[in-house]
Amino acid sequence: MTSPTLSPPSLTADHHQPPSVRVEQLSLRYGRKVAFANVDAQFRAGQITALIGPSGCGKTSFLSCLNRLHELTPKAQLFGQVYLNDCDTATIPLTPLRRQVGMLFQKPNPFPLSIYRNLAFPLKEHGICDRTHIHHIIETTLTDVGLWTEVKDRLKAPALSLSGGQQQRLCLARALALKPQVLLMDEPCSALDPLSSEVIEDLIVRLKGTYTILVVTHNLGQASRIADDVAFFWVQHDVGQLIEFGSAQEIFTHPQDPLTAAYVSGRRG
Amino acid sequence: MTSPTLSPPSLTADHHQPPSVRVEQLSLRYGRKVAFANVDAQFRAGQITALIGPSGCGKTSFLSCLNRLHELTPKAQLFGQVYLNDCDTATIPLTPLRRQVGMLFQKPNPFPLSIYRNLAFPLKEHGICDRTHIHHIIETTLTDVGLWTEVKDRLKAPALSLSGGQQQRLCLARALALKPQVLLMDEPCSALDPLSSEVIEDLIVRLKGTYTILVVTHNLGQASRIADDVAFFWVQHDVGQLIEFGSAQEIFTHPQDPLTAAYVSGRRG
Amino acid sequence: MVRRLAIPIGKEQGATLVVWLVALGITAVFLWLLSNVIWQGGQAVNGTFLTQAPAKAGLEGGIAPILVSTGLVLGVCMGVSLPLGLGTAVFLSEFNPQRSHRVIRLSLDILAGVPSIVFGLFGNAFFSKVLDLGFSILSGGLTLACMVLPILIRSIQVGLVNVPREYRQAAAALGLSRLGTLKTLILPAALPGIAVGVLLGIGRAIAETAALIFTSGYVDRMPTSLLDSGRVLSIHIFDLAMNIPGGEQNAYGTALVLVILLILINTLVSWLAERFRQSKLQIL
Amino acid sequence: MSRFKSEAIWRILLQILALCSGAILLLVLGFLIWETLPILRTISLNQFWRDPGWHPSEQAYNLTPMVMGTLGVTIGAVLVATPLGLLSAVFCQYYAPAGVSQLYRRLIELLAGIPSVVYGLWGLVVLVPLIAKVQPPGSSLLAGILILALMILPTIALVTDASLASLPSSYWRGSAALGVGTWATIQGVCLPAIRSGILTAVMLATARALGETMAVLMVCGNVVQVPDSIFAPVRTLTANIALEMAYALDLHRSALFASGLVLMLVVTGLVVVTDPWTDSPEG
Amino acid sequence: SSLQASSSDNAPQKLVITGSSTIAPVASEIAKRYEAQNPQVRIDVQTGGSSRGIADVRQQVADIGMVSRAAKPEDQGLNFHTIAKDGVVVIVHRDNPIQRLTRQQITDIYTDKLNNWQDAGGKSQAITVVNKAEGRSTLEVFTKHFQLKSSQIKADVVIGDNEQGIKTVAGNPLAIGYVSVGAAKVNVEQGTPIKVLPLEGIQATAQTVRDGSFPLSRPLNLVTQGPLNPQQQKFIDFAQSSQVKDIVQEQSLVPVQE
Ligand SMILES: Nc1ncnc2c1ncn2[C@@H]1O[C@H](COP(=O)(O)OP(=O)(O)OP(=O)(O)O)[C@@H](O)[C@H]1O
Ligand SMILES: Nc1ncnc2c1ncn2[C@@H]1O[C@H](COP(=O)(O)OP(=O)(O)OP(=O)(O)O)[C@@H](O)[C@H]1O
Ligand SMILES: [Mg+2]
Ligand SMILES: [Mg+2]
Ligand SMILES: O=P([O-])([O-])[O-]
Repeated sequence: MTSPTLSPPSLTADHHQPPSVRVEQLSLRYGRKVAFANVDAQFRAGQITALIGPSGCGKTSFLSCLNRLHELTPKAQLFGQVYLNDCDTATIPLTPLRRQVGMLFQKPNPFPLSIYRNLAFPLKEHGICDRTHIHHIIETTLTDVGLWTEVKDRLKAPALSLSGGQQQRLCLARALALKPQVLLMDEPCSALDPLSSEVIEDLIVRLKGTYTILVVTHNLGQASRIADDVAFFWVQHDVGQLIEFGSAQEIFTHPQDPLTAAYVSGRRG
Repeated sequence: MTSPTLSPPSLTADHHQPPSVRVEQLSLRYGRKVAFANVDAQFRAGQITALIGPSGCGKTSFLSCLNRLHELTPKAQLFGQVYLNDCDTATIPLTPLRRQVGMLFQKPNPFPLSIYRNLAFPLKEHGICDRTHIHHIIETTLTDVGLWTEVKDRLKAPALSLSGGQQQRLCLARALALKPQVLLMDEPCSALDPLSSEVIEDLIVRLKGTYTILVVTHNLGQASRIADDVAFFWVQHDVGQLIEFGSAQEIFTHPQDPLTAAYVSGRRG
Repeated sequence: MVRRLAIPIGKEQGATLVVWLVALGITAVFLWLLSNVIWQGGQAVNGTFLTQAPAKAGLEGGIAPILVSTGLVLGVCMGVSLPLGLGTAVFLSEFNPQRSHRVIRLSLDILAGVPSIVFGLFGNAFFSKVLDLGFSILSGGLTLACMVLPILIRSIQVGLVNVPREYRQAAAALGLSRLGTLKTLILPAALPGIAVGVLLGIGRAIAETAALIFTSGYVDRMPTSLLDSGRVLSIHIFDLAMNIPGGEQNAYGTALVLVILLILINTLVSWLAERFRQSKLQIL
Repeated sequence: MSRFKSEAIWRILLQILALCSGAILLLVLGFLIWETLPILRTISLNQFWRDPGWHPSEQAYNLTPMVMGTLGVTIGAVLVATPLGLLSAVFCQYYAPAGVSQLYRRLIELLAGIPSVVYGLWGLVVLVPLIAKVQPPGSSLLAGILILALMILPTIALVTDASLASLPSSYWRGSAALGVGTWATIQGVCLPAIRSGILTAVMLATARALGETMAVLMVCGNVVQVPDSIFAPVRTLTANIALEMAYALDLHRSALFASGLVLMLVVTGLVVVTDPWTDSPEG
Repeated sequence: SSLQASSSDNAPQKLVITGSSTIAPVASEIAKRYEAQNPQVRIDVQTGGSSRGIADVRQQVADIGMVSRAAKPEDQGLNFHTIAKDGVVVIVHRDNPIQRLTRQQITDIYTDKLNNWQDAGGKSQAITVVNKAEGRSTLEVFTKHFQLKSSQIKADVVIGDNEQGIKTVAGNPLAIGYVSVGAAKVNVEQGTPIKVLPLEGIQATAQTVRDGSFPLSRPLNLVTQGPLNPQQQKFIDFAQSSQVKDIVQEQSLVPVQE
C-alpha cells in the first residue's frame, strides 16, 4: 500500500531496438467457436498499443497467439501469420520465442514458491546457473519494478504472501528478468486497487521505448493515458473483429467507425 | 450487451421515509486481526453514501456489520452499536432486521433455482404465500430493475443461465422484493462489463430517496457520479480506520486529510 | 546404432520417457491382475453359479446364500449408518458452532483411518459377546456400520461444505431461516456429493473382510434370520483361496462377481461425481 | 411462528443423531481400552518388547517382531508406491493424450475400489509362486510389500491427480509464457505447489497399508520373527489379530486388543502430526 | 445365552458349533444328516482351531466346541465327548523323493538344524517348514510327541486349518508339514499332490490309529460346558451313535463305535 520508490530504468543498457509485431489475416478458433477472425495489424516497435473492446471480443485470445500460448488450449486452431520484425513466429522454437515475448496476466500469478525462487527458477531453466549472476539479475529487475526495497529482507518468504499489487510487480519482474523484447499484458491492473494500479501504470510507461508493449484494458481512461496506438475490437456475427486501429489521439477524439465512437463515448471513468 | 428499457420506479408508493443509519464506536475483529476500529458515522436517510478505500481496509467487513451478516463468520467479534433511526440493531431479531436491510454482493449470487423461484422462495420464507400476490411482487420488482421484458417468457429458466449483468439485476430484484429500507451494496459493478455496470449504476441512482443506500466501490469515478456522501477508509497500523467522511463534493474537491487527498487525486480514470 | 544411442537425451525427453514407461508398467501389471481375475473367474462363473448353494466347502455349487448374506450385512450396515451419518453431518455443518470443528474433523479423520480389524475386535467383543448377538449378520452389519460411520460423516460433510458459500450468504442476507435454506438450497445442491459419500461407504463395506470374520462368521448357508451367521463374498474368497485345496477357481469366480458389483457401484459414483462437477461448473 | 418451532424440532432431532454417532465412536474407543486393561494391569509395558518372543501360551508377549513386520511392509510399500503414484498422476494430467488419460484414470479408479482379498488372492496364486522361484518359500516381506504397494498406488495416484487438477491453470500458463518446459514446470512449480496434497495422499496410503489385514495375511507367511531379509516371512500386527483372535482368552486376548490399540495410536499420531500440512476440503 | 436353543420342539432351534478344523468337515456332514432328521433344527459349523472351540464354549458364543486332542488339566469344567479317533501325519509334496524321515530328522527340520533336503536324503534344496498356528491342537499333539516347545520351532510358513496346510504343501515341492490323518487321506484320494510319510516306521491306517500303535493318535471331541440341555444331548448322542459311522469312515477317521 506504500508507494514504492522507483529507480531509473536500468534495462535499456543491454537492449537493442525491440522488434515490431505484425499480424496477417490472423484468426483463431476454439473448435467451432471463432474467437476472432482476419485481423491485420502492425504494432510499432518500442510503442505502447492498447487493445480495447467489450468482454468476449477476443482480446485475450489475440494476445495469446502472439507468444503461441494458445497452443496450451488443445482445441485452439490458429490461421494466419505473426511476424516479429520479419521473422515468422511459427518458425521460432517455443522456448526462445517465449523468452523474447514476455507476458503479464490479468490476475497476478506468481508461482507458489519463495519470492527469490519465482525469479531464479525461470532463469535456471533458461540455462543461467551462476548464482551471483542470478542474484544480480534478481536485484536489478526487482529494483526496476520498485520492489527491491520492499522485499529485500524477505526474499525467502512465499510470493503468495505479498499483496496483490506487489504480486503483479513480481510477475512483471519475472518476465523482465528474461530480457524479453516484446511485452504482452492482459488487463494488468484490473485486479488491483487504484494505488497499486497507478504504480503498475507508471511502470508500463517507463518501459516504453525499451519494449514493444501490447496492453489489453477495460479501463478507457488508462488506455488514453498510456497508449500511443489503440486497437478496438468488437463482436460481429459472434466473431471478434478488429474494427479500428489508429493512434490513441485519433481513436479517442475522431474515431472513424460509429461503433468505436459509441464505445469510447460510453466512457465515463 | 443490450441496454434494457427502464420503467419509472414503482416502489415509492408503499414506502415511508427510510431510516438513517448511525454507527457508534464500531469495531470488528476476526480472532486477533482487527478489521476496522472505532468507526463513528451517520449515513443520511434516503441518500447514497459511497465507501471508498484501498483493498483490505475493511469496507466489506463494515457493511456486513450493518445487517449482522458478520455473525456467519464464527470468529468475528463486533464491538459498538449500529442504529437504524434510533433503534439498536442488536435488539432486532435477525429475520426482520435482514428483511429491512437488503444486501447486494460483488459477485452476482442468484440461487441455483429458476428465475421465478429465486424471487418466490424468499417471499414464501417471509410468510407471503398468496400466489397472485407473489406473482404481482415479482412482476413489479423485475420491472423496476428493467429485467421483466427480458425474462418474462422464461421465468422457469435457471437463473444461472442469465448473463452476469442480468444476474446482478435479478439479485437486486430479489432484495427489493422484500421491501427493505436500507440497501447495502458491495462493489455491485466490479464483476460486470462497462455496459452492464452502467445499467446497474443508473438503477442505484433511481433508487435514491426511497432507500438509504451504502455502496462500496473501487471505482472513484463511479463514486463521484452517484454518491451524495463519501466515507474514506484507510489501513493504519494494520487496522482499518474511517479517515474522512463528508459530502462527495467536499471529499473530491477539498479533502481535509492528506491521505484522502492522495487517494482521490490518484484517481485518473 | 551406437551413434544414435550416444545422442544425449535432454531432460525433457528423458522425463517424458520415464513417465510413459511408468504408466505403461503400471497399466501392464494391473491388466495382468484384472485379466487374471476375469479369465480365471470367467471359467468358474456360469448360469448356476449365482443361483446355487456352495457344496463341498465351496469347491462345487455356487454362491447364492453368500450373495444373500452379503446383501443383508450391507443392508444392516447402511440402514444404521446412513441416518446416523446424514443427521450427524448435517448437524455438524449447519447447526454446530464451528468452534469445535477442528477437533471433530480430526477425530473423524482418525476413526476413518483406523484399521478395520480393530473394528472387528470391537464388534466381536461388544456386539457378539456383550450384546449377545453371537456370530450373526446383525453383529457383522453393526460392526461395519461403526466402521463406515466416520467415512460417511466426513464425505457428507465435504459435500455440504462444497456447496458454494454464496448461497448461505445470500440466504442469510435475505433473512431466510436455516431450515428453509437447508431444504431448498443446500441439500439439493449437496445431493450428488452426498450420494458419492454413501456409495463410497457401500464400496468400503462390501469389500470388507477382516472386520467380519469374528462378527458375522462364515457359515455358508442361506441365512433365515438376521441372527444367523452368514458368509460374505470377500470371506468366501479368502476361505477358498487359503483353506481349500483346489479352491482357486471358485475363489476367482467369486472375486469376479465381487469386482463386477464394485464396478457397478464405481460407475454410479463417477457418473454422479461427473454430474456434480457439471452442476458446479454451471454455477461458476 | 411454526417455522421456528419446526426448526427447533429439527435441530433437536439432528442433535440426537449426532450425539448417537459420537457415543458410538466413543464406545469403540472405550471398549478397546477396557479390553486392554487386564494385560496392562498384569504385566509391565516392558514385556511387550523384552519378552523372549510372542508365545502367549508361555506367557511371552513380545510384540517387536510384529511391529517390525508391520513397519517393514508399510514403509516398503509406501516407498515403492509413492514415486510410481506421483508419476502416474503426472502422466494423467500432463503427458497422456486426453482419451488415454481418461482411460488410465478409469483403470486406476477401478483398482482403487478392488477389495484387498482380491489383491491377496492374486498375490497368493501368481506372485508368491513367482517369488518362490527366486527364493522359497515365496510368502515373504517382499510379497507383502509388492501387494500393498499395488493396493495403495491407486490411492496416491488419485489424490495427487485431484490436487494437480485443482491447481489453477494460471501457474501453467505463467510458466509456459516464460518459455519453461513441461517437466521443468512440473518439477519446479506443480509438485511443490501440491506438497500438502501429496502429504495427504501418502498419509491416506500409509494408514491403509498399516491397517491392511487380509492381503498381508495371505501372502506374508505369518511367521513371528524379525525379518532378516526381504525374502523372509513376517507377521504383521493386523494378521496376528486375525489369526489369533478366534481362540485367544484372558491375557492373550487382552494382548491382541493392546496391539489393536497400538495400531489405532499410530494412525492417530499420523493424522495429528500431518494434519497442519494436509489438505482438508474445509480449509 | 439367547443362542442356546430353546427346548420347545416346534420353534426353530439353532446349534452353533465351532472349533477344530480337523473335526469341522465330519461335524458338518453329521450336522447335515441330523438336520435332515430334525427339520426344525439349524446347525452352524465354523472352524478356527480347537482353542477357538474351547474359548467360544467358555464365553457361551458357541453351544458345542470341537477339540482335536484329549482333555487336559486346564480344561476343568468342560465335558469332552469323543466322537472319533484321528492321528497326525507328516506330509511332503508328491514329487519329493523322500520316503521316510526319522524322529530325529523331523525334530531337526522343525528346529532348523537340518535345512536342506539333501541332508535327509533328497535333492539339494532348502526345506520349507510349514507349521500350525498357535491354538491348534494338531500343533500341541505334534510338539508334545516330539518333545518340542513351540518357541523352538523355526517355521517358514504358519498355517491354520489342516486344509490350508495341505494346500501349502501341495503348492510347494520343497515343503514339509503335518496335518490330520483324515484330511490328508481324503486329499490323497482326491488326487491332491501330497505324500503321507510313515512315522517311526508305522503307516497311519484305521487299524494302527484305532489300536493306538500309530504314535501320533488322538481323540476327536465335542466339548460342552455345564449340564447338557436336551438339544445338545440329542446331537451329541447322535454324533456318537452308529448312525454316523459311515460318515466318519468316509472322512478317513476312526469311529468310536465298533
Ligand atoms: N478455451 C476456450 N474454449 C472455447 N471458447 C473460448 C475459450 N477461451 C475463450 N473462448 C471464447 O472466445 C471468445 C473470446 O474470448 P476472450 O477470452 O479472448 O475474450 P476477451 O476479449 O479477453 O474478454 P474479457 O474482456 O472478458 O477478458 C469468447 O466468446 C470466449 O467465450
Ligand atoms: N473471515 C475473515 N477472517 C480473518 N480475517 C478477515 C476475514 N475477512 C476479512 N479479513 C481481513 O479483514 C481485513 C478487512 O477485509 P475486508 O474484506 O473487509 O476488506 P475490503 O476493504 O472489503 O477489501 P477489498 O477491497 O479487497 O474487498 C483484511 O485485512 C482481511 O484480510
Ligand atoms: Mg480477457
Ligand atoms: Mg471487499
Ligand atoms: O484345527 P486343529 O484341529 O488343529 O485344532
